[in-house]
Amino acid sequence: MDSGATAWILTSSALVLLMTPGLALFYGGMVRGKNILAMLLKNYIAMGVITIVWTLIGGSLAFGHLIGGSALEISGTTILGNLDYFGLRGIDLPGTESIVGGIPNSAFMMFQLMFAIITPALIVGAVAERMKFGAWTLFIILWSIVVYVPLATAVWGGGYIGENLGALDFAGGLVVHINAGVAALVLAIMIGPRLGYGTSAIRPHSLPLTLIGAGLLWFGWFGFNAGSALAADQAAADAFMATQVAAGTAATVWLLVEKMVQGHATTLGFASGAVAGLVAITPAAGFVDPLGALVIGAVAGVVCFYALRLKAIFKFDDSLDVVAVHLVGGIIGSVLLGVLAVGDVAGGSQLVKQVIAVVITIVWTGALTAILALLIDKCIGLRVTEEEERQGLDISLHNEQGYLLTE
Amino acid sequence: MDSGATAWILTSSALVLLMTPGLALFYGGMVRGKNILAMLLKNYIAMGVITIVWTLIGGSLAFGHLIGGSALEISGTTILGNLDYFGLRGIDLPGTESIVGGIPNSAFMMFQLMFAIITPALIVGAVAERMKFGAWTLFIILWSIVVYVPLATAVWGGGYIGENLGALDFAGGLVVHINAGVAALVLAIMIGPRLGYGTSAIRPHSLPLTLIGAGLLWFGWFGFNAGSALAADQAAADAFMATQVAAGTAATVWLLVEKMVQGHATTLGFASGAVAGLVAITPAAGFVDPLGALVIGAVAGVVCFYALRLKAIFKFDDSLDVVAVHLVGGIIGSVLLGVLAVGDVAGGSQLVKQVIAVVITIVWTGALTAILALLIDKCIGLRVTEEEERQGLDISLHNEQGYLLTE
Amino acid sequence: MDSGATAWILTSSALVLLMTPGLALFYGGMVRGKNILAMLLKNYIAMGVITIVWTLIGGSLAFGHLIGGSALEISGTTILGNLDYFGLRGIDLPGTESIVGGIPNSAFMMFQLMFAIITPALIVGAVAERMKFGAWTLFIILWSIVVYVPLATAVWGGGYIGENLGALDFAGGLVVHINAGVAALVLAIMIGPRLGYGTSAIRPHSLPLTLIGAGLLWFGWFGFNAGSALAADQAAADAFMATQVAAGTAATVWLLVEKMVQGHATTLGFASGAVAGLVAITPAAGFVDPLGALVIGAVAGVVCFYALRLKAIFKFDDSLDVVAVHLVGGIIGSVLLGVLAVGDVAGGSQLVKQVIAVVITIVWTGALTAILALLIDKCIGLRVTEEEERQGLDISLHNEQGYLLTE
Amino acid sequence: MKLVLAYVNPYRVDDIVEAVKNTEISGLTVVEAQGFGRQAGHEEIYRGAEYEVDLVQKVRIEILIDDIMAPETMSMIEEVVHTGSIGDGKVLILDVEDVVRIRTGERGEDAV
Amino acid sequence: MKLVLAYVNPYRVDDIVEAVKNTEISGLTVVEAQGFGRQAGHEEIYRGAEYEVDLVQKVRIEILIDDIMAPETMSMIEEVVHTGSIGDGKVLILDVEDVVRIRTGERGEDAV
Amino acid sequence: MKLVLAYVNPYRVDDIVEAVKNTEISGLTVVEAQGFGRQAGHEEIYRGAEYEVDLVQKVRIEILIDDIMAPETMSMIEEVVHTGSIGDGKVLILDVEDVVRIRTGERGEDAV
Ligand SMILES: Nc1ncnc2c1ncn2[C@@H]1O[C@H](COP(=O)(O)OP(=O)(O)O)[C@@H](O)[C@H]1O
Ligand SMILES: Nc1ncnc2c1ncn2[C@@H]1O[C@H](COP(=O)(O)OP(=O)(O)O)[C@@H](O)[C@H]1O
Ligand SMILES: Nc1ncnc2c1ncn2[C@@H]1O[C@H](COP(=O)(O)OP(=O)(O)O)[C@@H](O)[C@H]1O
Repeated sequence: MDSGATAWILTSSALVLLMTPGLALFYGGMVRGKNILAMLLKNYIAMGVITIVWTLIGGSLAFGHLIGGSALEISGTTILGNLDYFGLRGIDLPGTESIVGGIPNSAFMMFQLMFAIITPALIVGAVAERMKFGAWTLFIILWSIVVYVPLATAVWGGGYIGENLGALDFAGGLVVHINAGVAALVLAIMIGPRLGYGTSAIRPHSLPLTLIGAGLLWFGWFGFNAGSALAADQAAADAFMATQVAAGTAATVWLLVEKMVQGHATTLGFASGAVAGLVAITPAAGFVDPLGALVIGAVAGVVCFYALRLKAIFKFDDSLDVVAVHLVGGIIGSVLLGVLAVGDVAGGSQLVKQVIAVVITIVWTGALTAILALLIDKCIGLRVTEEEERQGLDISLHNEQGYLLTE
Repeated sequence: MDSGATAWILTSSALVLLMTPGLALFYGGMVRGKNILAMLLKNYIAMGVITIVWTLIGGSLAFGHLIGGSALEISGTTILGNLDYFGLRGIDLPGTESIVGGIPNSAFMMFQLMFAIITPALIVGAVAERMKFGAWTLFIILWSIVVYVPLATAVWGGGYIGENLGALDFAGGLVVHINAGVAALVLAIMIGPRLGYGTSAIRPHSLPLTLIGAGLLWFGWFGFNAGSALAADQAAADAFMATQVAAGTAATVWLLVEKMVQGHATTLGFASGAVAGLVAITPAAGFVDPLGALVIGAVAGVVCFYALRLKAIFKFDDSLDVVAVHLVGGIIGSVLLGVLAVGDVAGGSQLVKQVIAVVITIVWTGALTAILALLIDKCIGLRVTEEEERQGLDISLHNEQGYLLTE
Repeated sequence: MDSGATAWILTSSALVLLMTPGLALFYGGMVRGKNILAMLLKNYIAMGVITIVWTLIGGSLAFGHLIGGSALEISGTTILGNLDYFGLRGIDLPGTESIVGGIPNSAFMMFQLMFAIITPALIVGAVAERMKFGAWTLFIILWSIVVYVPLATAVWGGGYIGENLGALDFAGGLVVHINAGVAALVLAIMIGPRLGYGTSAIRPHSLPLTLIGAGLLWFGWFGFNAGSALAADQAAADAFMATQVAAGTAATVWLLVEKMVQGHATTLGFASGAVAGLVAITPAAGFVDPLGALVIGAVAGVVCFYALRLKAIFKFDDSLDVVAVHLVGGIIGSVLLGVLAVGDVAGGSQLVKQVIAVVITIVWTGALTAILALLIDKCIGLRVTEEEERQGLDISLHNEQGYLLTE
Repeated sequence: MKLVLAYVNPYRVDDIVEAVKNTEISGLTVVEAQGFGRQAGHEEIYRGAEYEVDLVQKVRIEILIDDIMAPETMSMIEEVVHTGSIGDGKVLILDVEDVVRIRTGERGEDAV
Repeated sequence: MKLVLAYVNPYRVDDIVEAVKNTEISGLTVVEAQGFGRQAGHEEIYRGAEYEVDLVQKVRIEILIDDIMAPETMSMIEEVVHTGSIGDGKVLILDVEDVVRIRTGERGEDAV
Repeated sequence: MKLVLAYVNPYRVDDIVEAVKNTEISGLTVVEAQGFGRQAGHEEIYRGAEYEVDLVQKVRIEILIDDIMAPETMSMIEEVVHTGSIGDGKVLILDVEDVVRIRTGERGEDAV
C-alpha cells in the first residue's frame, strides 16, 4: 500500500465529487430564476441514484473482472465485467487482485464512481428548463448502466477501445465528455426547444452563481485529471500542469475571440472558455507537455467558441451548450492528443486510433441514448406541460421557490 | 513519519474546517433574508473562539494525557487529560509520545480542533432567528469546555465510553451529532419558538445557498469520516466508500418518501436526506461494508424524514431541524452499527454497548446544556427582544444588511 | 520521489488555485451589484493570463536556475533565473536538478504559479468599480513579469533577500502580501477615488457572497501556508496549526474591537479579521509556535482594524482595503516573526533583517508599480468614463448583468 | 373604483393577507420597497466607513376596491398594522378611472 | 394623461414590450410584484412544515399615456396577455395630473 | 394631497434622499424597477446568442405631499436629477383622495 498514492486518490475522489455541485451552480446560474432549483436538483440527484446504481452493480459490471474472475467477452474482446462484486462487497479481501498497485480497490471504485456521477449530470444542460424530474432520474439510471458502464469498460477496463484498438483516454475525453456531449445532442433534439426559444430573451439569472460553479469545477478538475494518474507521482504532477495550462489558455483565448468578434469580453465567456479548456485537456492531460497543453487550450478556446453557432445553424436548443463545450471540446482533445502526445505514446498511427475511438463513442452513445429517450418518452413522457414550463419548474415540479426576499 | 498519512490528515483537517462555512450556508439559506448574516456569523464565530479555546486549553484537556503525563482519573477511569500542553506548546518535542503513529501530534490536534468547531456550530440551527450573538458566543465557549471536551476524552481519549464500556464511534456519532442534537433540543425548548412560528409562513430565503452548503458539507465529510481513519490506508478508503454510499442512498430515499407522502420531491429534501445519511454513517463509517452503509443510509432517509414531525408533536421550534437530522441520525448510526458492523467488531453485545453509550451521551449533554443555558439566560439573556426579532437580526444585532440590490 | 509529499503539494496547489475564486467572491460581495461581474472577472482573468505568462517565461525566469544552468547575477547576487525552461519544457527530464527533494519540479512550478496568480488578483480590491478591464489585464501581465518574478527570485530563488540578507518569508509575506499591498496603494492613489466616494453610501451588495469567499480563502490558505513546507511533515503540520490559530484569533479579536469601538460585531468584520490573521501569519507560519501565532493573530486583528482609517486620513480610495489588510497585515507578520520565531531562526538580528526586507519590498514594488501604471495610463488609460462608472461596469464593460430575477 | 395603497413593514404582509382573506376583497398586490420617513435612519459601518442609511425595508401593498369598500379597507389595514410605533406607515386612497379583468374582459366595478 | 397599470404574469413582460414597440407608446416601467387573487395559492412544504402560499410572482407594468390612447393601450395589454385562465391579471387606469420629462423640461402631454 | 412619482436612474436615489432631507417633505418610498423608453436598449450576447435588451434598471420614487408643495417637489426632483441625457426619466403627479398615518390615525393633510 502506498499511503501517498492512497491519500491522493481519496483527495481526488472528493475533488471530483465536488465537481457535481460545481456543475450544478455553473448550470444553475445560466437558467432563469424560476428554474434554478430544478436545475440544481437534476444535477444533485446524480450523486444520489448513480451512487446506488454503481454500488449495487455498476462498479462490478465495469471493473469486476479486474479484481478477480472472468469478464463477458466476445471473440476475445472484453465487453463487460462481472457481477461478482455486487454491492462492492469483498473487493479488497485477501485473494482479490489489486486493480491499481498501491491503492485499495475501494479507493479506485470511489474515484470511478465520481466520474459515473458527473457524466450524466453534464448532459442536463441540454434539456434545461423543460424536462420532467422523474423522467430525468429514470433516464440517468438506465443511461449509466446501458451506455456509460460498457463504455468505461471498453476504454479503461481492458475492453476494445483501450486494449484492442489502443486508443488513449487519460481522464475521460471519450468516456465522459464526448459521451455526455452526444447524449446531450440527442436529448436536445428529441425534447425540442424551450418555449420562447429564439424569440424572447432567455438570459442567465445569476452569473455569480455560474462563476462560483466554474471556480469549483476548475478546482475539482485537478482531481479529475491529476487523479487519473492513479498515483502521486511525476505523471500526476504533469497532468496537473497540463490541466492548469489548458484551462488558463482556453479561458484567455475565448475572451480574446469574444472581444474581437462581439466587442466585449464577458464573465460567462471566461467561465465557458475555462471549462472548454478543461474538457479538451482531459483525454490528453497525461500525454502532453505544457506547450502541448497550451495548444490544446488555445484550439479549444477558439473552436468551442465558434461551435456555439452549431445550435443556431442546426436549430436545436442545446440550452447550456453541452455540445459546443463537451462534445466539441472532447473531440478536440481526443484527436489532438494523437498529434501532440510526447514520449512513448507519440507516433503516426495514434491519430487514426483516436479518430476511430471518437467515432465509435459517438455512434454507441448516439444510438443507445436515442433508444432510451424514446422509450422513456413513450412510457412517461420527457417533457413538462406548457403550463408547468411557463410557471417555472421550481414551483411546478418541486413546489419550492428559489429566492424569497421580502422579509 | 508517514508522509502519505500526514498529507491525508492535513487535507482532511482542511476539509473539515470547510464544513463550517458549508454548514453556515446550508443553514443560512433556510432562514429569512433578514437573518442571513446573523446565521452565518453564529456559525463562523465557532471558527474563531473555539480555535482559541482549543489551542489554549481544550486540546490539552481532551488529549494531553495521550502525549505524555497523567490524566484525571476516577477509580481508574480516565475522565480528562491534563493541562501540560497549554497553548499546544511542545506537543511534538522529543520525549513526547505520538498520539497516532505516523502523523505529527499537531496534525492530530488540528484535525480534532475542526470537530470541536463544527459541533457547536451544528447546534445553532435550533435557535435560528432569535438568539443573541453574545449569548451564543459565550454559550459555545463554555459548552465546548464543559460538555464537548470531556465527551471527546470519554469516547476517543481512552475514557469510559470508548475504553471501559467499549462502545464504538468512528467519526463522531456520539461526540458530534448526538451531542449537538441533544444540546439543540434543550436550547430550542428553553429559548422558545420564533414569533409567528406555526402561524405565518417562515420559509427559506435562498435554497441555492442551502444547496451550495450541502455540496460543501458532502465534500468536507470525506475528511470527517475517511480522515478519522487517521491514516491513508484501506480503512480510510473503506470509510470513504461507506460515506458516499450512505449519503447517496439517504438522499435518494428521502426524495422517494417525500414524493410518496407529500407529492413532490424537493431540493431541500435532497439536501436534508444527504446530510441525514452523512450523519448516520459517521459513527459507523469504518465498521460497515457498502451494503451496510446502504442500509444505514436508507434507514436514515426514512426515519429522519418522519422525525421532522417530532417538533410539531412536542411543540418546540427546532428551527432548522437539528434534532431530526443530527440527534436522530446520530442515534440511527450509533445503534445500527451494533448490528451491521463487519469484521472484528461484529458481535452480539456491541449493540447493547452502543445503546448505553447513546444514553450516557444524551444524559450528559442534556443535563449540562440545560444548566449552562439557564445560567447564561439569567446573566445576560438568551433571546433578542421582540422588536429586534421582527426587524431581523442582521440589522438589529450586526447593523448590516445581507443584500442590497438597488444599484 | 516522496508520494506523500507529492500528494500534499498537488493538493496544496489545487487549494491555492481555489483561493482566487474565493477572493473574487470575497471582493465581489463588497462592491455594488452593478459591478459584481467586473469584479469577479478581474480576479478570474489572473487564472488565465498569469498561467500563460508563467508557463511561457515566468516560471523559468523565477526558478529556472534551480533546475539547472546559470542565473543572472550581479556581483555574486542572484537577480533572476534563466529562460532555459521556456514553456516549462523539460523541467523534470533526467539530468535536471530537483528544486525540492521528493517532489517533481512540475509540482513545485504549479504550486508557485498559484501564488503568482493570486498576488495580482489581491491588488484589484484597490481599484474596484472603476478600472478598465483591458488596462487591468495588461497591468497584471506586465506587473507579474517586472515586479513579481524578480521578487520571488530575490526571496525564494536564492536571491538577495532570502540568501544574502537572510530574511525569512515562509509563505509570502513579502512576495505576496506586502507586494500586493504596496501595488494596491500606488494604484488607488493614481486612479483616484470612485464617483460619490465619501458622499454617498457605497455599501456591499451581498455579504453572503463575501462570507462564502472568506470560507474558501481560509480553506485554501492551508495549502498556501502548510503547502509552503514543500513536504508532508512536521513542518507542514506546524504551519497548518499556526495558520488556523492566527486566523481564528484575528477574527475574534477584530470582532471584540469592533464591538467596543463601534458598538456592533459584524459579519464583514469577522471575514476581514480572519483574512488579516491569515495574511499576518503567512510569512511566519513555519517559524512560530501556536502561542506565537496567537499573538500575531491578535496583533493583526487590532492593528489592521485601525489601519482601515489610513485611507480616510490620507484620502485615497483603497476601495476594498487591500492596504489595511494585506500591506499592514504582511508587515505585521514579517516583522513580528523576527521577535516570535522559535527554534533555529530565533535570534536578535533577525528582526533587523526582516525590517530591511520589508523596506526593500516596499521600495521595489512602489517604484515599479508607479512606473507601470503611469505607462499604461498614458497609452490606454486606467479608468472608465464617468458615464460607464455610473452605469456600472458589468453592462458598460462586459455587456452582462449580474442578476436577473424577474422570471 | 379606488386603489388603496399602503406602505408598511415587511413582516406585516402575512397579517394583511390573512385579514384580506376574511373580507370580500378580491386580491392584492405586494411590491418590495424601501422607505424614508420619520422613522430614524441608522448608521451602518462597513470596515470603518460610516454610512447614514435612511432607507428602511418596507413593502407597498395595493388593493383595488370598489368605492364603497375603500374606507373600510383603509381602516382594516390601519387596524391590522397599527402598533403605535414610528414606521407603522401610511395608507393612501387613489381614484381609479377604469379597470378590466383580462381573463374575462369584465370592466369597471365588475372587474374588481 | 393617464397611467395604465397592469398586474400580469412575469413571462408576459417580453410580449408586452414587443407589442409596445409596435405602437406610439413612448415607454413603460416594470416592477416585480407578488399577487394574491382568485388564482388559488398553493401549499409549499419545507421539511414537513406546510405553508399556505397565497402570493404568486407577478409583475406590475406602468404605462404613461395621453388621454386619447389610454383605452386602446388598455385593450392592447388585454389582447396580448389574455389566455382565459385565472391569474391573467388586471389593467387599471389612473388619472395623471401633470408630467415632466426631466431631460427636456417638457410638461404635460408633450412629456408623455 | 398628491403623489409625486418619479422614474429615475438608480444612482440618483442618494441625491434625491439628500435633497428631500433639506425640505419639509416628510418621507419617500423607493421601488426597484426596469424601464423602457427613448433610451436605446442594448444588445447582450450570452454564449453567442444575441438578445435585444430593452429594459434598463431604474427606480421608481414616490413622494406623498400636500397639494401646495406638489409642484415644487416636482421641480426639486427635476433639478436634482437633470443631466440632459436620455434616460433621465419622468416625474408624474397623481391625485390622492385620502391618507391615514397608521401610527397616529391622523388623516388627510395631517397625515402627510
Ligand atoms: N411623504 C411620503 N411619501 C412617500 N412615502 C412616505 C412618506 N412618508 C412616509 N412614507 C413611507 O411610510 C413609511 C413610514 O413612514 P415614517 O414616517 O417612518 O413612520 P410613520 O408613518 O409611522 O410616521 C416610510 O418608510 C415610507 O416608506
Ligand atoms: N383587488 C385587487 N387589488 C390588487 N391587485 C389585485 C386584486 N385582485 C387581483 N389582483 C392582482 O391581479 C393578479 C391576478 O388576479 P387573480 O384574481 O388571481 O386572477 P384573475 O384576475 O385572472 O381573475 C393577482 O395576483 C394580483 O396581483
Ligand atoms: N410612457 C411611459 N410610461 C411609463 N414609464 C415610462 C414611459 N416612458 C418612459 N418611462 C420611464 O422613464 C424612463 C426614462 O425614459 P426614456 O424615454 O428612456 O428617457 P427620457 O425620459 O430621458 O426621454 C424609462 O426607462 C421608463 O422607466
